[in-house]
Amino acid sequence: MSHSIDDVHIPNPDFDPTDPHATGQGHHGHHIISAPTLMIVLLLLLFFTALTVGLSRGEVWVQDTFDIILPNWLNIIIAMSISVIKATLVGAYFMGLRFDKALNSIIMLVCLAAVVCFLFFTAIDLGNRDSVSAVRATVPTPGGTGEGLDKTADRFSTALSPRISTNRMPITEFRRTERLNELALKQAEDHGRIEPNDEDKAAGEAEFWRIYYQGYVDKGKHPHRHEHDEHNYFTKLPDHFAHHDDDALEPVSRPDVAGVADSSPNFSFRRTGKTPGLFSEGSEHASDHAAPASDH
Amino acid sequence: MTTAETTHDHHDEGSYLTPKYGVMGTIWDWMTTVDHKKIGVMYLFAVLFMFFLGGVAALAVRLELLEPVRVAADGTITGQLFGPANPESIATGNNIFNRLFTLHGAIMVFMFIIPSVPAALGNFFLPLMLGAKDVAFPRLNLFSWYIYVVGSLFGVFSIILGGVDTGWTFYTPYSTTTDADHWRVLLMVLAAFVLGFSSILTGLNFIVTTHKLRAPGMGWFDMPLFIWAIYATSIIQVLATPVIGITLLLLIFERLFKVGIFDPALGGDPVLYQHFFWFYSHPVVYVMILPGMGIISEILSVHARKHIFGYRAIAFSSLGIAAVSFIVWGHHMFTAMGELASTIFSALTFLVAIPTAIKMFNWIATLYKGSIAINTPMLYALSFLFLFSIGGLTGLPLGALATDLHLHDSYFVVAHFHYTMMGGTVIAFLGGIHHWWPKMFGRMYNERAGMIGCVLVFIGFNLTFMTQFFLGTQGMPRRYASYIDEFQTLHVLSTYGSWILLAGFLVHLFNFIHSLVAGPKAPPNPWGGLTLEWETESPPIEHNFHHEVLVQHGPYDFDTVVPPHCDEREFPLPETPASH
Amino acid sequence: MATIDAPNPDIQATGAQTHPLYWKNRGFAHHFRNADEQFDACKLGMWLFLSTEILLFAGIFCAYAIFRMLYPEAWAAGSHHLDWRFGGLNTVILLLSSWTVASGVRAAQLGNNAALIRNLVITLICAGLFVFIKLYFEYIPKLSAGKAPGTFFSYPYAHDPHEPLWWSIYYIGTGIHALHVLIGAGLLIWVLVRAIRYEAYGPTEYTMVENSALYWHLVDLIWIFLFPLLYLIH
Amino acid sequence: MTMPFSLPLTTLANAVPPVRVLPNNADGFQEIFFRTNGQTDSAVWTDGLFMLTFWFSTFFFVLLMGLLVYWCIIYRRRPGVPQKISPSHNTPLEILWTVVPSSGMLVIFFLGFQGYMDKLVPASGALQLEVTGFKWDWKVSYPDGTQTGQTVTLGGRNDIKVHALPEDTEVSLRLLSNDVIHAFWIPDFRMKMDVFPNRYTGYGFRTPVLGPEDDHPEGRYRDHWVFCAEYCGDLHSEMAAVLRVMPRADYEQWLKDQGSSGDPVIDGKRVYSSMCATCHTVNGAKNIGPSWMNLYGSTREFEDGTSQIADDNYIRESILNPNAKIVKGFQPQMTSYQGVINDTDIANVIAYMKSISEHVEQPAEGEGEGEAPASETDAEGEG
Repeated sequence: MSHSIDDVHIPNPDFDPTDPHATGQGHHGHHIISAPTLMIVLLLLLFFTALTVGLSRGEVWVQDTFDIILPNWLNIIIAMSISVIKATLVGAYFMGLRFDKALNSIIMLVCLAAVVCFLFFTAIDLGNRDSVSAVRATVPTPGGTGEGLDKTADRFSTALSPRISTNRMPITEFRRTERLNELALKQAEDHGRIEPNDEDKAAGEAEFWRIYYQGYVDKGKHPHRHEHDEHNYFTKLPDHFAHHDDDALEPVSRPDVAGVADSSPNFSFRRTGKTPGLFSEGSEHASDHAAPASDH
Repeated sequence: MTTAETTHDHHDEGSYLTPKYGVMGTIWDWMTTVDHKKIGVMYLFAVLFMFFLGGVAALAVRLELLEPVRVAADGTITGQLFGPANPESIATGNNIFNRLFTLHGAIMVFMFIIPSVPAALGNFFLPLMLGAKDVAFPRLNLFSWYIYVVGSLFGVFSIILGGVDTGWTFYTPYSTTTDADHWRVLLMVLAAFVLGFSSILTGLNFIVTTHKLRAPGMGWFDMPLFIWAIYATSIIQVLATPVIGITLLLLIFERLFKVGIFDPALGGDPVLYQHFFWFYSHPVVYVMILPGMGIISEILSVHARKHIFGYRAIAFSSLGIAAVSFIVWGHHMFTAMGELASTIFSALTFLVAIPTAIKMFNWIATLYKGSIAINTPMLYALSFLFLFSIGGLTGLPLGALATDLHLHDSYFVVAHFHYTMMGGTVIAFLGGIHHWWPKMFGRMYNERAGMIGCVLVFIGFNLTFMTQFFLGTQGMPRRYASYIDEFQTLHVLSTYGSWILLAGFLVHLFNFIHSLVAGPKAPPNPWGGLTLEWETESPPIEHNFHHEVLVQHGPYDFDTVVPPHCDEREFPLPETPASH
Repeated sequence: MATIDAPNPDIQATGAQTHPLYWKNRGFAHHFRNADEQFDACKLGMWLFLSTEILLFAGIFCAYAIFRMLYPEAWAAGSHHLDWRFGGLNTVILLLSSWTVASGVRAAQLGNNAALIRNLVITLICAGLFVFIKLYFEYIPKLSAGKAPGTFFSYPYAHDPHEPLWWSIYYIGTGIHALHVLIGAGLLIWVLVRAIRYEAYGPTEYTMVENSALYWHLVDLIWIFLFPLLYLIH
Repeated sequence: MTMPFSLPLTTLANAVPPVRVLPNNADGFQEIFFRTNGQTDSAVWTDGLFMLTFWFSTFFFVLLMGLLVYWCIIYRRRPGVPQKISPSHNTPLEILWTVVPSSGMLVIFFLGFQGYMDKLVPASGALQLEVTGFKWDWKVSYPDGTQTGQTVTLGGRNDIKVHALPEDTEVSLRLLSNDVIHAFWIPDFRMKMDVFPNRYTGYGFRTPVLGPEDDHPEGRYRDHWVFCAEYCGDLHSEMAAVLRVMPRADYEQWLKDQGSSGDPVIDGKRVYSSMCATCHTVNGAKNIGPSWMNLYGSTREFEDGTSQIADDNYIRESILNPNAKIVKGFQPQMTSYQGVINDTDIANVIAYMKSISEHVEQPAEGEGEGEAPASETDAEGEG
């Protein structure tokens, strides 16, 4: 080896071939987590799982029993705090971060910081749009324009989704219309008619709402209305439903859509928020955006 | 004592370029190699090929813009070049133009500039500069090269199938509805998705290598600044690239299944796509520029034979840029976001300017009292300082809200990011290639030809893109196939500039080929560098170093150390004794 | 100067064996100085990889949070269609499997190959159960009822016009998570095969077990957040 | 969509009274950059901020490049001249060159923020225009429901649609897109905003006061270009329009002229130029969509092999549900015009199509409708 300054050929006195980076740890033994620790952590995790489920069900129970609507954020904060505790337990013990080099924990923290930035700044934009100018502050059509769904060309296409033409309706509205037509047709068939008349349509719609509120009926409860419900759907129910008539609440079978039982046995009435848009004629708003829509 | 004495006991080890097993065997050896140097060289040729493809598209775009075409009967230049299906239709000409600029953008961003410096030069020099024998995971390294090739093939196939007209940003809902009857948009998105994995694995590899494989004696602040830059880059690659992964995955779902997350037809939000996209793509512009900055730090200090000014400031500003890059992505969307978010992002955007300015000042101060050799790498470094400061300073009106609302999506933006991406990264990349060419291939290039090429590139670049600043402020929107008459003069100048640029690149190409074929043999340390890669042979031996490396001086101690393999008479120490 | 004349033990000792892959004969790769350094490097690499996985899921969590903020009614309506009992059962299954994997790492560290195999088998059974419940009790009935993402949505009794978006997030989130369960199971199967065939793991050589286990725990971590977000929060 | 809290941005923007940052004169560098003055108050503000930033940048650029060139010359490597010892860092200096530019940037940010709020929030009681972007044109609706059909040849382009505005008036734009994202850019007003499907955006400005230089032979007006700045597909670069600022009386008259003429053919032709001319020609040439010349009454052959005679119902369907039947050789590119066009206008369009088809017997006089569309500028009698 040639060097211009020969007297630098001094082996570094601190250099230890078995510990080249002078970490001072040498052949450190790997930490073995004891079996009881693992067991305790598992039990803790199961306990927290039960707790978070229990609190969530408890909230439903409080509401059912006392008609107290707990604020939405309570649910979120409790569930997420418990999740964070559980995640910390898994990370610290099962994944061994507690006994590991600090660097690995730092990596996780930096990664979580990036996640927080991502969530936080995106939420700032989408949650706070158009707050200074009334001109911009409305949404033309709840549920979407339906515009891109007009795909009826029967040609080779990469889209694997069903080719439907919703006629600029939101998809939920489109599907509901489909179902209402189906039910009206069925009523007409039952009455020996080919084309459904108004009576069939009304009966079909009544049938529709009966199925719609099946979940409430299955729980053996009256549908609750409270101040959060802007749209009074219950006036759309057949009369005996709307009047809390216990006799009329005969048990009905679960909705049998497409021949398969509904997969949601815990269907309960919705407790929070309002439900706009179900009959708000979204497609007409879309064409009529010239009028200042400011009812939100 | 002399450089001739470099061969000794371990001469059985040949250079990494020495073919060993016959022609087929050598090819097989290269295809299955886990040697970071060979992988680096393979990356180098792959990205240069992609640069060629993207460059051809750019020239075609500039050619089309030579004249403002406005009526169907005119036909368009690209239409005449590529033979439009319906010559009478104005839309066909525009469509070809749209495919060309998308091609240019997608190839240059995903397949050229992101892997250019980190994957090619980084792969070659990161372990060498650290004094390591290889990167931490050599097989993973080869695997990421293959992922890169597969991703690029997807992209090339999508071009062969007819190209994509989404723009490289794939903004929804345009990208989810255009070319609805064809797979090529999916292929291009998939290409970007796959290339992301290559990027992630490379970054991961470099971080672990930097942490674990530094030569004994090399502390964090003994690392060359190129390593710091690559390290910061790798952090961004690891943290940001997964987000583009999920974004492009959602885009694929959107096209295939119409899931609606980014689709207003189903109540989704197209601006959410932009947030997802720019959360990756803004940090990634620092993936593009940071390694270039690293190269500049190396070139300036070696060719000015000068301790870099403010080593720690430059090192920390690399990390600072990496950190800040994650909270400023919104400045790509001032015309799309809400007011509060725009204001916050605008304020944060100016934070990025601070570490960049620090680097700039430090580089200039490095020249003070240096011994400045004017050669090709140094010319490129000086060009970088000139062009990149224009690129950086024109970022200011784009970061300020009131001016951005005018300049957004105009030619001003086009010029701005070409000044940073091309005037920054590509210029630094070219400088780096010249700087390390003797080390990589063991042969010198022709200095005169290199300098002529550099001057041509500098002039051509400025003519091409300086004009576009004025086009932008006067109201020329980007991605326009045709324009109103008033803009023609500037467009013509810009197109002429692109031809000069082409001439400059051709000079370099021939210079490189000549060097490979008939260049004089390079000494191990032609520039008198002090970083570890100059201590081994040119080209390096297969295991990088003959001996276990022990670091005993910093990478820029030109005041106290005569460079390895160099003659003391040619590289004299300063007259005044060093006072440490 | 920067080099010392300490001869490179690799080249001297092994002579012809200069190919980088000869680590198999030595216990660690040629560019590491000892097995510990290699173990640390592999683990560091794995943690970096896990952080990329977290950021991948961050995209889904972000979309969830944004749409939850924009359309709370749709999210409330959507979560009522999920059964907390299936979700809770799957949570318990994943937690159990996490525990068995952690015990498996412990077994490998102690050199107890039989215990390692036992733990891995239980883990794999849990993985199978998880995917089975997901598919058979959740996906199939819901899809048949028309509760599907985007344009596939054909359930006529939606409470809110944005419900298809909820289903999009639900299927993409749980689907990509299920994909990770399968990948993790694949890794564990590989570990299991090597453990059965070669008894490949012991106190000094268990990097593969450790890293596969880390991956599996990550899958568990993601589910710990997905479960309450999808099933419990209304 | 609004968070429970929202920072009082407008208050913040007005916390420091806005100051004019540079005098408003388009000479020197400002002329090189912009050619003309900004045409609204907020545009003048923008120009001022731009020039302030420009001089700020120029100062540092010249300083740095000057040092670079100077040092490269005096410290160039010369044989026999040994290098010099020099400092490797200087903390006070480094702090200085960090803090000074940073404070400059703080000022630039705040001025930019003030100008932004000024542009974004329209004055109350402003003239509100509804702008709908679609592939590839703008539809502008005036408060009384009037839509524009006048076109001119300008800047070397035919068929540029003209939208009139009264001078010296507060205007507020509400923007909505029918298909993909567009952006409504008025370079002279230094303002643009993205236009989204299913989401309103918008901004406001005060139109300029006309001067003596605005007297043209055909009237008194000043034209301002509108460009689409967000890439939107094949004819993205053709998606231009002109805002024509004119005296209020002329504006009222112009608005009146845009109403129905009583003749369905003329009205149909106006609808054609305002909504259809981007993709359909009337001279037989093929564009994005089929030409209308001789279309009515002809037999249309479709991609799926079927065919049909183009009658009223077919045309109505093609407008409202364009992708139901795709004519052979064309792409399903057109978006539905349901909600964009009303029934009267559809009838007018059909009348116009009849008038340019040889499959329909033309009235005896024949209004010479077959001529090229380029001469269409005369239709509205300028201004």
